[in-house]
Amino acid sequence: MKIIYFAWLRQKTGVSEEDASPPETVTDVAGLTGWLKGRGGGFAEAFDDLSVVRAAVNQEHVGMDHAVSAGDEVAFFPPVTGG
Amino acid sequence: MKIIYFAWLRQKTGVSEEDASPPETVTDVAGLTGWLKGRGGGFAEAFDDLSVVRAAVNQEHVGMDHAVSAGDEVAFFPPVTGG
Amino acid sequence: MIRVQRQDFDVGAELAALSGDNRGIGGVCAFVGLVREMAGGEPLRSMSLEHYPGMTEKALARIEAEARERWPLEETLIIHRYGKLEPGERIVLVATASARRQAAFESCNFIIDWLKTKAPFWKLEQTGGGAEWADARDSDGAAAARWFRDAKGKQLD
Amino acid sequence: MIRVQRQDFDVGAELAALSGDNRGIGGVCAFVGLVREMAGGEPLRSMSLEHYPGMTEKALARIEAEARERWPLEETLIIHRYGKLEPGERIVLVATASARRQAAFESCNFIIDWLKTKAPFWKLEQTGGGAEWADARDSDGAAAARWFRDAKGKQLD
Repeated sequence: MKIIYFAWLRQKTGVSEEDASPPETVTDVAGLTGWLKGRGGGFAEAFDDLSVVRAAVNQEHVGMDHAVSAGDEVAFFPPVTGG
Repeated sequence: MKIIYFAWLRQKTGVSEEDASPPETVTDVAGLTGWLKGRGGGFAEAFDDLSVVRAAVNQEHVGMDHAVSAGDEVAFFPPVTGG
Repeated sequence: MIRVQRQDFDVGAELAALSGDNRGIGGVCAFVGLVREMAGGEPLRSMSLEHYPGMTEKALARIEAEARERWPLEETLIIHRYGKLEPGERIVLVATASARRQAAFESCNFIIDWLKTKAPFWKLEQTGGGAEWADARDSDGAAAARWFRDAKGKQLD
Repeated sequence: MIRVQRQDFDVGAELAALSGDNRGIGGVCAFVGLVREMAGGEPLRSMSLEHYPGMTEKALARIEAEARERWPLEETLIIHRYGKLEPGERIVLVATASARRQAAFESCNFIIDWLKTKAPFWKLEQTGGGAEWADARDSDGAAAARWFRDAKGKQLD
């Protein structure tokens, strides 16, 4: 699973992109954030308040209950501020 | 009184601009159209259907009951179609 | 700013001049009206735009002032052409600049809607069937009427 | 058409290319977003726009397609820049062309409203106090929400 971080999530985690293999118990976005938070440090900080975290799976906006699996590209970012 | 005609009112009357001296009984725009219509010919035709005639006095849109007097610039034209 | 002119205008240059050095502008909304190739179901060869010199400028300045009263605008521009125009040619440019985009959109839309019913221009359309004065559209009256009430609910003429 | 690019764009040239030879266009509505000099009450030195390559293009293409489904549009254009930008610089251009002006206005407004809440861009603002990620505005969410129901009253995400 490819995981990408943008804006302050990238800064807090210190990672812009990684290949990760979460355990089989991680089946949705919420589960993934929990697993990442469990790493502690900047990851715990980045995923501390999920109300300001948005996710995309395979480049589509999704909710926290959206399924994730091994081949997916998952991105985490704050609410968008373009335009 | 200066009277100006635009678009098909100019074409029907055959006049683009004239200096006119209507009688003192002409006190408003409606009265003026009646007097002009009384000239017959193209003028009668131009002012036959007042629902498609608009007026300005001193370069301001006005209603048919607006006063007119000797020193005014009065214009007659169809509903506008710019833009 | 108001301009009534026979010649064409350069949209990019006009918009760049509109913003100028004003760093308080967050959004510019522009509308460009073009001559369509069809007029009342018939192919249009050309049109002639007649106007009322003097009153035109007054009417446009009043519409611009009304827009500036209703919305917090940094800059406004109305350019309207007259004379002979062919399909594809630019007729009018309205541009409004504001800190906020919604003010720019609404005021630009307001100006073109009011211009369509209040600025003294008349189109003579030349088709294969001859020359005809364009009819005012009911939809233009309805579009202008949307803006008849100001923020305080006061009826405006 | 969608373009995501670091470099500036020429509004006049883009709008001329948008209309091209399409004589069915009666009106073009354009919105240009500019970098304002103030950010959260402090003078802005510059901003850096980060985006999600790949997803950005998909998101913009989907917004454009949605606009074309909702309004009878002849042409559409979205150009969005990324990278470092200074006050006064252009960020985004949205332009829509239609036979009718109201379709052009509404669709252009719709595209920028949806872009503001759906396109994956993030602004890092540099002021005298340091660099801060811009907060999403509630007003942008409200602006986007105005368009959540389509003509058939179907709820859209």
